[in-house]
Amino acid sequence: MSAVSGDEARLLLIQASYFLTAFLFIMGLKRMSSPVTARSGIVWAGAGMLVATIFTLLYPGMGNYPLILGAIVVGASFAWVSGKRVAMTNMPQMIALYNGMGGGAAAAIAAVELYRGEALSRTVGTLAVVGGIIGAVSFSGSLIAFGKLQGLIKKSYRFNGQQILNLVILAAALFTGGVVATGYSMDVFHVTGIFALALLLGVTMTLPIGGADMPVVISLYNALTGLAVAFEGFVLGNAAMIIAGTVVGSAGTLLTQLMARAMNRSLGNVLFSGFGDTGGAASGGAGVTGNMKPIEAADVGVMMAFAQKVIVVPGYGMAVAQAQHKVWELCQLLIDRGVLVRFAIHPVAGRMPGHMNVLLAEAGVPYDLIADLDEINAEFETADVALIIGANDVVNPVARNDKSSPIYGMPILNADKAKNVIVIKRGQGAGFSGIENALFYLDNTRMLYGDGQAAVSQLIQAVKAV
Amino acid sequence: MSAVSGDEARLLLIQASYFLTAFLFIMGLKRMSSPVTARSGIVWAGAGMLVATIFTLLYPGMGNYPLILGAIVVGASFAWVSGKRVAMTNMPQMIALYNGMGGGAAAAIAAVELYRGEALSRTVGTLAVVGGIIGAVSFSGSLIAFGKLQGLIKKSYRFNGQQILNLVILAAALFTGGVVATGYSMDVFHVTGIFALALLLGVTMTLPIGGADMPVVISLYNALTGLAVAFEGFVLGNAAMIIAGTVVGSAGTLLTQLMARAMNRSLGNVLFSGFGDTGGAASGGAGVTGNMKPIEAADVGVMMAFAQKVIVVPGYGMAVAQAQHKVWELCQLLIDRGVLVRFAIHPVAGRMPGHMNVLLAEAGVPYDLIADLDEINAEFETADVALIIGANDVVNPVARNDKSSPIYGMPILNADKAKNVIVIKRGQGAGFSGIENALFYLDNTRMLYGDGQAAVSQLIQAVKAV
Amino acid sequence: MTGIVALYIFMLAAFTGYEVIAKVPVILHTPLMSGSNFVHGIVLVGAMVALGNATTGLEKVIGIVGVVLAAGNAAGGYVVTERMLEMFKSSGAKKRPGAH
Amino acid sequence: MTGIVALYIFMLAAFTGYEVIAKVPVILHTPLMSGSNFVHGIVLVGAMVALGNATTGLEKVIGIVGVVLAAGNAAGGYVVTERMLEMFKSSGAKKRPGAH
Ligand SMILES: NC(=O)c1ccc[n+]([C@@H]2O[C@H](COP(=O)([O-])OP(=O)(O)OC[C@H]3O[C@@H](n4cnc5c(N)ncnc54)[C@H](OP(=O)(O)O)[C@@H]3O)[C@@H](O)[C@H]2O)c1
Ligand SMILES: NC(=O)c1ccc[n+]([C@@H]2O[C@H](COP(=O)([O-])OP(=O)(O)OC[C@H]3O[C@@H](n4cnc5c(N)ncnc54)[C@H](OP(=O)(O)O)[C@@H]3O)[C@@H](O)[C@H]2O)c1
Repeated sequence: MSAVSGDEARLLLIQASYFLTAFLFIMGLKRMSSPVTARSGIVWAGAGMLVATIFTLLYPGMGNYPLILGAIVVGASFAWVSGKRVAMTNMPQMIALYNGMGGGAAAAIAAVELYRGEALSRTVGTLAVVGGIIGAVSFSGSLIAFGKLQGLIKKSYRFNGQQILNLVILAAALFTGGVVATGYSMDVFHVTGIFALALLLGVTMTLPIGGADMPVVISLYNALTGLAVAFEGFVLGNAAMIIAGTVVGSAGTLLTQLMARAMNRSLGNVLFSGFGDTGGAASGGAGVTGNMKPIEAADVGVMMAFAQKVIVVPGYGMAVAQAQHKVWELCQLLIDRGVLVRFAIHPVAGRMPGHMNVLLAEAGVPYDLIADLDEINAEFETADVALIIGANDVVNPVARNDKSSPIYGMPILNADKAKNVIVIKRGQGAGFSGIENALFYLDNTRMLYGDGQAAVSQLIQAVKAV
Repeated sequence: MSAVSGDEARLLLIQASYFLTAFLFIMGLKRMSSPVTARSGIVWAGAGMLVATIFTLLYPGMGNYPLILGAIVVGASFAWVSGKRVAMTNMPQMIALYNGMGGGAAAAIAAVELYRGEALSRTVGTLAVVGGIIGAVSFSGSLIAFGKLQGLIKKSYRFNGQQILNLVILAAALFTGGVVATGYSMDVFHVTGIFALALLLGVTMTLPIGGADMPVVISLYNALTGLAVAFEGFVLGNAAMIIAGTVVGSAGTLLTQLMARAMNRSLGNVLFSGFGDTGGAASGGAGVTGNMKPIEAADVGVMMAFAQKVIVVPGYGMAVAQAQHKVWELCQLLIDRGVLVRFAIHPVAGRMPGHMNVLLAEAGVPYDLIADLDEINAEFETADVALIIGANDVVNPVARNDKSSPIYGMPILNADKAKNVIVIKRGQGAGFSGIENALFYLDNTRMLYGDGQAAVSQLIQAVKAV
Repeated sequence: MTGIVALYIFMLAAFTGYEVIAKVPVILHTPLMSGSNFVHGIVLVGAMVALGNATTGLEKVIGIVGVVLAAGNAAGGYVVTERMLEMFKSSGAKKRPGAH
Repeated sequence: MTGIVALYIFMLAAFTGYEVIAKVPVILHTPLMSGSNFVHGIVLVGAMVALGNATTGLEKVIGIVGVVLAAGNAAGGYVVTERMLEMFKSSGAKKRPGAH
């Protein structure tokens, strides 16, 4: 009797710990969605994870403890070390990698349940199969996304009828899943078939998508992994998994939409067209006339030192040059001289949403100096200098007026409205979309050629010399 | 067998309908929290209520249908008619009344369960008792709030040790409830005692609170009723009640805090001090010098017709005079002349939160002309005319600088910063807080005496005559 | 419904309610208070069940009182909220020159 | 957990997730994606149970793979999120004259 009631007490304790975990997760996400509390949010969520992991070890009747602990140590230490080491610019692919691992784990749970071959109730069987498919798709899809962003997969494979192929694979996976879930046949062949097809689907879905759209795709797979975890939570009767998975599934779906909207794309577009690679410098050029006028760092230094208001527009080039610290040093000099300095951030500047914010924050720029597109666009007219550092597409005025341009319709930063525009870049290199930038040819624009970090260092000297 | 499975099918149907109801309620509240979709929100929620009510009639084993339908007709038609008839200015007390009825209904459910005298499980008994107490407090408290706002109860009864008395009553109610919930005794005496004590508590808690704080108190009782409904939902195993009640309980708690904050008060202050009646014209006057300078409607008409920007500040007096339609007519004339017109709304202008917005909306003022305190305060400096119609406390500059004033620290509209300030009021009447208003004595202020509606009509003629 | 599941539902519903309200502008405070007041009118279904299962006279009387009050909560809450929100019709169509 | 209760939990959790994110500023999109990525690392507890109850060799192997992957999701998600959010330290203290 004491054994039974001991088991019950343990189960109760586990349930209570899962309740706490669910609460901590939600509070953590809440905190993460405001800049002021964001830092503490991940700590709350982390505490929740710790609680759940420890109490799960108490499950009555469980064995294989050495395997469990060993596997945790292996997985966690690999991820911990790689996560600590990765450069900020490579964050998106690491997120993709870890997300794929989660999807794979959900698929593994489904696989264990299904390979066991015990008859599951029809509902549970269906949930296990669907969760398993979603998890496997997210696994292989995320790995492809990782490979693309990491530069391991260079080309985007695309051919006619690709969508039809995907549909066929999906149908085959669902059909095989149906055979298993209805209990018609649970043999190894069918079960393996489900996962093989799902893994294949993740690959064929993701290969055609261009690098530009990868952040959105990663976010989508993040939501899918959440859903898969929720489904497997139902299978295991595990409330923490159900709630955490569903919350992530729903939050992730919204986040995916928000990201796509920030890039002025629809989700359907991202998944089924493939903008990120259509580029090539071919399409641009129309209507762009005049020539680029270079300027010396010393002149720019004087101009900025006596300006009333300077708006800095950072872009991908700043990230490449790792110039954010120098940029902030320059801005501090200007601020000390009484110049009003603002940073204008385009939502898709750089290569991931929030990329610029992360870099500027890293350099210690207070986030009240940082304004996003809607806030700052009206202010360019009153700015004496717009200082553009390694940004290109996000300040390209053709997006406003050239209907034939591939970036037509994307909201851009109105840097061309400033009295003087200074552009720092290395040469004639195009931006991500590969088209010409009309801004560089305007009368009020001057080009300061050079690597981002070197050019800004020169500016610092120039301002100091004033 | 067919009877049993018929019952099961019905129960399933009822559960599905409750699920739909919960979904519609949440979606309705979501829509109600944005001005654009607000109107449709109540329709969604209403549809949910209808669905749940109809399907509840299908419960197997239920009787007394004539009584049920008769009671619904009586209650609903009384409320429907009174709700349709009530004037906009009397809305707060009607909300209090209907809210109290909900609390009473929750208490009635608890009473039926408890008077039945069947042994309840300890958890269920406790939930029934606590829900019953909360419901009864909300019932009698809301009725007192209704009486106060309706003018049926004029005085605020207050004496030393009131809080201690309330605590004693609460303790007695909880003790009696404990006796019942633990199953120690469920006789009529004890059960009746719980409700009698709770009803008394609602009265003694609410009587000392001043009229100014009533909107906050009503909101609090609204949250409490939600909680009571959720608890009785647990008792009945009714998921729709649990979810709707909890959602309202939590949303209402936040709303109460938001309201209190908009009035620059803490909830503790509202419940335990009683600012709304401390007033009396005694405290004011300090530092207010000079005299009030009257002006003629014709002069104001000219001034406004040739202004670039006019900011209208409505207050309680506009509500009393029902002048909102005339005000909008005047503003339309000005807009047609090219004058930039904005309405500046203080969060506690009038006698309920959003009072002015409701009135202006009633008159058809587009809500993009309406700005709240934070948005508009910087704009007064650029306004040629600030037209104050029946507002007093919300534009009183002593709140900014006179530490001894009872309204010191309340954020106010900076109407005194406008080039010209025109104040429409009937005479020397003080505002809600009963103190002098330094604004009326400023050099740039002119008084246009008269009833709100009449004065604005004169202004309309004057503008037309320009 | 087991205790722990009830707790989960309670927690999630509380979060939902809180978050839904968290963004509401001041001008909607009163209509929203009224709207949520309407929502707890769902107590009507509980009162109906209580009255429907009532057997003794006392139970019936209390049950009737409960249903009358609950129906009043629901109907009154609806009418008042609807009247208030009726006034927040979108002004997009009739935007006037003074608008910005 | 009965079906309908599971549905309720599913609905409420979905609302909660949606509403929590609904207000997030663009600058937090990536950290938040990473944070929610961490949260579904809770799949670890499921993988632990699966491995803990595994008996055949195949089950054990898949179970081990599951736990390794899940632990990677959890640990990696935490580190990466933490590193990104680390940079959003409040700037209130070091507000500079250029701020408005
Ligand atoms: N944020 C996202 O989530 C995301 C994801 C994927 C794709 N995208 C896309 O990426 C683009 C972002 O626009 P953007 O304006 O930030 O960048 P961009 O259009 O890619 O332009 C970057 C510019 O920086 C210059 N540059 C490169 N390295 C530099 C260095 N070391 N020093 C100085 N300059 C350097 C390049 O010119 P030189 O070669 O002449 O120096 C180039 O013109 C958009 O098209 C967006 O759609 C965004
Ligand atoms: N909004 C809420 O939730 C709420 C709730 C309760 C209390 N309060 C309190 O109410 C006050 C609201 O401030 P408020 O500035 O709106 O109003 P107020 O300070 O109460 O002043 C109203 C003014 O309107 C004038 N008036 C009255 N009837 C008029 C008529 N028919 N025509 C023209 N003028 C008329 C009165 O002066 P004459 O008599 O000289 O005409 C009075 O000075 C605040 O103190 C607030 O704390 C607010």
